[in-house]
Amino acid sequence: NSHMAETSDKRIALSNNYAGNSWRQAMLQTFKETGEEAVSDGMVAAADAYTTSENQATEQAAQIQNMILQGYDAIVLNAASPTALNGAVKEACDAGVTVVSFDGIVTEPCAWRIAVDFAAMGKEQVDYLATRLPEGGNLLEIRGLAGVFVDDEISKGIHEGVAENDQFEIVGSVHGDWAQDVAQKAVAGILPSLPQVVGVVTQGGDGYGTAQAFKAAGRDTPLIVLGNRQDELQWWADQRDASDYETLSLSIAPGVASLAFWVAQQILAGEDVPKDLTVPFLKITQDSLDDALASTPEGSVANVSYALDDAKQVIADAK
Amino acid sequence: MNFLARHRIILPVVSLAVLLAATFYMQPRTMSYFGLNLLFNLAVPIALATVAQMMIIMVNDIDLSLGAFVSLAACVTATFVNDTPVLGLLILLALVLSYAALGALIHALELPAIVVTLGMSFVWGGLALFILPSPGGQSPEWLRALMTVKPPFAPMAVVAAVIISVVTHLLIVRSGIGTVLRGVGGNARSVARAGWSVIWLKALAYGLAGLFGVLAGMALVGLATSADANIALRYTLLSIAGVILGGGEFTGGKVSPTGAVIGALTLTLAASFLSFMRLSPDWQIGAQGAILILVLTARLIFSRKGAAT
Amino acid sequence: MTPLNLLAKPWIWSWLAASAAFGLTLGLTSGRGAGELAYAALSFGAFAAIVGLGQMLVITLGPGNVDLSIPATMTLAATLALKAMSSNPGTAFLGLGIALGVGVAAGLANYALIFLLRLPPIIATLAASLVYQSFAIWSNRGLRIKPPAGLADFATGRFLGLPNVAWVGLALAIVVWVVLERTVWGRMLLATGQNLRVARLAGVPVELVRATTYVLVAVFASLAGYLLASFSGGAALNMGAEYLLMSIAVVVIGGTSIAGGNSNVPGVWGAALFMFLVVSMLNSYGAGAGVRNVLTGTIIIAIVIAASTRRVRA
Amino acid sequence: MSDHENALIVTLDQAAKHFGRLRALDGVSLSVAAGDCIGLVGHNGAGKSTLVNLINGGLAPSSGTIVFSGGDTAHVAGVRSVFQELSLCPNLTVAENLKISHSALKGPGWRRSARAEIRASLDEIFPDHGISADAQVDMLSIAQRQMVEIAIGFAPRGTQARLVILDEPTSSLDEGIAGQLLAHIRRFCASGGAVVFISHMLGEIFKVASRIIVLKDGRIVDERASGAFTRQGLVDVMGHVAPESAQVAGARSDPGSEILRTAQGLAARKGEIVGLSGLAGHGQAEALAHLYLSRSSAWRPRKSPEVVFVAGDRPRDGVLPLWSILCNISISVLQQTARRGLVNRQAETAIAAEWKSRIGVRTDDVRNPILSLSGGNQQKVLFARALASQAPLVIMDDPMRGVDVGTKQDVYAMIRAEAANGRTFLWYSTETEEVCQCDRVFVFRNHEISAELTGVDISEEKILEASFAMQEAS
Ligand SMILES: Nc1ncnc2c1ncn2[C@@H]1O[C@H](COP(=O)(O)OP(=O)(O)OP(=O)(O)O)[C@@H](O)[C@H]1O
Ligand SMILES: Nc1ncnc2c1ncn2[C@@H]1O[C@H](COP(=O)(O)OP(=O)(O)OP(=O)(O)O)[C@@H](O)[C@H]1O
Ligand SMILES: [Mg+2]
Ligand SMILES: [Mg+2]
Repeated sequence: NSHMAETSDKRIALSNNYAGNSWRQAMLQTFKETGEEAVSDGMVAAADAYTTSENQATEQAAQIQNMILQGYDAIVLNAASPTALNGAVKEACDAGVTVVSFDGIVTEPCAWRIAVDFAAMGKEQVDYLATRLPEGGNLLEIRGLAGVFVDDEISKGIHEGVAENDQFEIVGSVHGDWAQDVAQKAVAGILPSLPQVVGVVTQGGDGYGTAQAFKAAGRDTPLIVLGNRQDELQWWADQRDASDYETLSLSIAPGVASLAFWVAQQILAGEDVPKDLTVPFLKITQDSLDDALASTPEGSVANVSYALDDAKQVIADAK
Repeated sequence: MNFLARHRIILPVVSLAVLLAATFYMQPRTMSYFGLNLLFNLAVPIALATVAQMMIIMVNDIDLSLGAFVSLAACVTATFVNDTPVLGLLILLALVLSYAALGALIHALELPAIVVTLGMSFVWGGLALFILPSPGGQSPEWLRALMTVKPPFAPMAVVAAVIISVVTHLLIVRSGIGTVLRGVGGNARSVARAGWSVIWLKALAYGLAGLFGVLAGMALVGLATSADANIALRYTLLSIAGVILGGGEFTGGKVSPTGAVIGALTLTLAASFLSFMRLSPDWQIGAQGAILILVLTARLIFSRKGAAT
Repeated sequence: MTPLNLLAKPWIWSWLAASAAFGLTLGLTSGRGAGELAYAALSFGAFAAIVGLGQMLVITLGPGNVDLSIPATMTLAATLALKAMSSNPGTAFLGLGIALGVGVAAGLANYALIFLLRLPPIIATLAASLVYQSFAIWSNRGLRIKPPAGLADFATGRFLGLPNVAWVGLALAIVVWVVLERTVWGRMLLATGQNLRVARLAGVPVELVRATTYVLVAVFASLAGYLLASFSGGAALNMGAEYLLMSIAVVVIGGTSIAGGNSNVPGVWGAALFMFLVVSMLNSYGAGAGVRNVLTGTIIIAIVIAASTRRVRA
Repeated sequence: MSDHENALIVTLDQAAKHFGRLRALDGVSLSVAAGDCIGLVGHNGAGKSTLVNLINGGLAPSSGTIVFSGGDTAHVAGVRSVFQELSLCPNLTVAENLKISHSALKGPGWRRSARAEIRASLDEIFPDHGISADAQVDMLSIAQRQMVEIAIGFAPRGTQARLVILDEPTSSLDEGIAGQLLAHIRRFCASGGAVVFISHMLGEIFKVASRIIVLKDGRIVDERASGAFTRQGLVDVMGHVAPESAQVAGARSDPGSEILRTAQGLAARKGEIVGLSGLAGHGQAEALAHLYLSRSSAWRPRKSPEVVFVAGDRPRDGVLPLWSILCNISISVLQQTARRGLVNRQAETAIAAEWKSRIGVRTDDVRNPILSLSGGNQQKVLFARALASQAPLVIMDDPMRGVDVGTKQDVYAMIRAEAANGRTFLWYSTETEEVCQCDRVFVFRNHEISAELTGVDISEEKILEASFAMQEAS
């Protein structure tokens, strides 16, 4: 590999803003594995992960500033806010640090973005429901954490989808904070006042809790679009075996951290990389369910890890 | 009476100095104009928020809504102040006044401040979500320029910290009205007996807290360039910790503005210090707790020694 | 007791508010789903009530006493318990033992910081909670392990029409009530809460009282964590997050004086139901997150004003 | 009264104050003119503090009028008060506390004027006070705080004090300093100021007052020039039949075995009443607190305590403010009467009822809140709390602060009786008269015991001598 020599003395850091759920843990794990391998292969000099204690932009901004001081050559960033870190990101760029944001991307022009089209992810859920439930009906929307970019984007996509498929109506909307227990509680609270619900659109991490709430209320389980957590997939498989339950599960793969790592390495290696890259989201269908379940550790999230070649492919596609 | 009890400020200063020395040692790059600015510029809004919390603690109350309030002020700054400055500043003024009114209400109805502010944290948070349902807005140019200014000799962060602590020291420790405000925390009844209207004094203390909270929100936007509804939520606990680290006490009106600013700097520095230590991500969160405990323990050991001599 | 007398009871307001929220939610469906809603409120209210009872005991210790490590303790206890049980049948009591053990250890650690290092409780428990959070991450890396089936069935099951978790919460409330009203330890706690120095000079073993209180709150939190994880199908690292403000809110909305030395058990349950029902109500009316927050905050303040002005006049 | 009609400062006409059903003050008419030095006496709960609060505007009268001649409010009319419970801001310095009461002090340099003013006032009233204007109040002893508060009361503060009301100002002062205060009051009145002086120490009243007003159950029952009263006559009017001398005579039976000896040298025998004396702030309270803390545990609950404590500083050390009188008394006997950790409510009620009548707490129901009692009656509750327990050693930290003469006699007798039953008392008092009744007295100086007196050696002169020995020796 011709670029290898050029990045062997470079140091890359991961700036992560939150570690409190299985998705983030899987992401950290993937980054660790990718980074350790890259270091032992002599591809880079260091690949360190940093996590802030609270999910807050201010804390992460300070973390980025520290990384500048620590002399990292590149920062791989999952941002708490698309805009509130721009000040710190600008400072990093000015100091000659390469910034590659992914999942939670930043809008600062000097940074690279590995984006998932979250709005499309929301819309796809409704489109899927339209194929499964042609006569439509009432939907329940589970949202994420209020005031966060991803929540807003997915929700926008969902509402766009509902506008196009007017046989559906969203009769209730609750915030599940991407957590099973919060979603369970919120759904349990709104269900008694809802008419019959045929489908649930979600944001990931909340499908299992939603299913639990429906069960506890003694209601028929509607068609719940899931979010790739192992417990969701397991529940889906159980339902499928028991009653031919069929649905769709989609979410961004935590392994995108390894993609971002390799993109950063490529930029450091002098590769000409466009500022905006996209990764597809990881979709699990009835057919791929068993494979996905088999490859996902218990309690974790369905994942794919990206290698250097995948990164090169993504870069090439974007050009 | 011992020396340290008289000069409560010494211990916070020493903790900060020790931590700073350790940071310089770990990461010599920080020992520069550029380094110090990066190390401390995000401490400026925290210092302002800590001063705001101090105003409340000074009158024996505690504010659990400060983080949400600073977030709201930040949202207003990044939207209204940027787009329609006059309206924006009027809204900020209204926020300050509503804080003052809250203080008056808490006093007049003898409500527990901790509960009212807990309720208000929902209210401020909800209003912030109205203004910015998803992150965005933009810092006004002048504010961005102010927060990134490069003064000669010392970086902006250091200059700002000095200015904040001098101004609040003059206001709270030296001035007559500041003395009366501290008196409210020490013994509100005797202040009332001396003919002061405690309700006005409480409104003033809360109003000052609101003012510094708004300033914190503005400073934050100037640094971050934009805002969101959750941007400063952690300032609530951070500001309380900062006041205590700075030698303040929860009751009795014993607070020190300079200490509060130093406490805020110490907290910010502690987080950076840990990041320079390159701990495993599992333990990075726990280490922040540990360092908080350590700094406060150092204070205890010193004050014991001080008492013994 | 006349109705007016009843209004003077500080706890009545949380119950009135809970009933109003219940009624308004059902107004939307003209009464349909009342049983469902009550059942859900009792299930989820139970967790808030259990942590609230613990927080109430600590708040009773007097100004400045509060436990901010409740969320972290819940998470750590649940994580370790579920890891130990690793979904094996018949391990429910092992898990319970581990959870309670975590509670005792966390409580002792919190108190050690407060007593030995003389840290203000707010700071001590805040700092300790960060450490517990790290322990939870380190021990399990956020994996969600399912509770054993029997335990999950218990946590989501019902007895005599009421959720089992609500029975646990009710039983604890009665125990706490008896302890406060009838036992010597309860009296000593109330004395300590009014004035620690006075209590010490009156012969109360104040440090023992404080230590047991801090252990109790952590044990309650760990029990709540254990039940919650069993109820919702596994522990998550952020599962306790919302119980930080919640635990304080249910105590004060329930009419317990933040100044210490006075506590209010029935109010905790009323407030726990209210906190669930008010969100249900606002969700049912389709309020967005902004409106929901503003109204929740306003209602909390209104209840506190109503409860405290009544008390002054009475 | 017509002779100084022009110089009237305040006039009360049928002023009354009711707290619910309780008539704390029941129609009082009174006027104070320049040059008056009024001694106000009455039993605990007679309404003295309430009267003061009406005059200084702290409470609004339920009926009747209060008219100031120098302005609309007490403040403008130059009426100042020194309150029974200390009311300084402990977190501020002495000079800053003056600023609180002197709102006209403004602008840069206010601190310097405040320092000068308080220093001048302290120097004038208490020569050699040794209090720095920059000392933080919570670093001062209780006596020093009282001195500061008095000095602030008399300080000019922009206008000139016309009437200073002193509510038990000497309760924490030793005799020397109290003497300085009395001298200052006489000078102040002679120069045209007026003073209302409240004290349970009748000697002080006779020393300063030109006129004595006796309050009883919220009414003025007598008002005469002080020369027209005898000490006994005054006590009679106040409604108590007390012996002329405070001395409770009685031959002591054989002293028992020694049950206490501290490193500091404090010692006591079974059944003995041991007094601690010396100037206020010389370590007596500390020695007692230390002794109590070392003989009781903050960790181990005990069925029957070895030692109990009677506090003098009620809000700080004694009263549990949210509770009823009953609970305040029973806290010391809870563990003794408890069964399996449960409170024995019958025993508790019985004990409270017994002590209410034995010590004469003025209340119709022991279930009333303790804060409904006057200061002196709260103090009786604290005595009841201690004596109800079976502890062999009773520590009393200046417990007679604010207790009226009649009650004092009752308590003295009770202490004697308990001592005869084998209890030991350690008794710190700022009143030498009280200390002189003890079987043995330790005099403190600079946190050390400077003399141990027994039998006939116990006398005011000997105690004073031991208190000041240093100065004499040098
Ligand atoms: N805030 C109040 N609420 C109810 N009762 C009160 C209040 N303040 C005073 N009292 C009652 O009014 C009566 C007069 O009290 P006051 O304090 O004036 O007595 P005092 O003469 O100053 O007694 P002492 O010598 O013990 O200080 C007492 O019976 C007391 O219990
Ligand atoms: N409950 C308690 N817990 C801990 N320490 C106590 C307690 N009670 C008293 N003390 C200690 O005992 C000392 C005596 O108290 P106090 O405040 O009466 O001192 P003082 O009035 O200055 O005494 P002195 O007149 O003897 O100089 C205090 O300094 C305090 O440290
Ligand atoms: Mg009185
Ligand atoms: Mg003393």
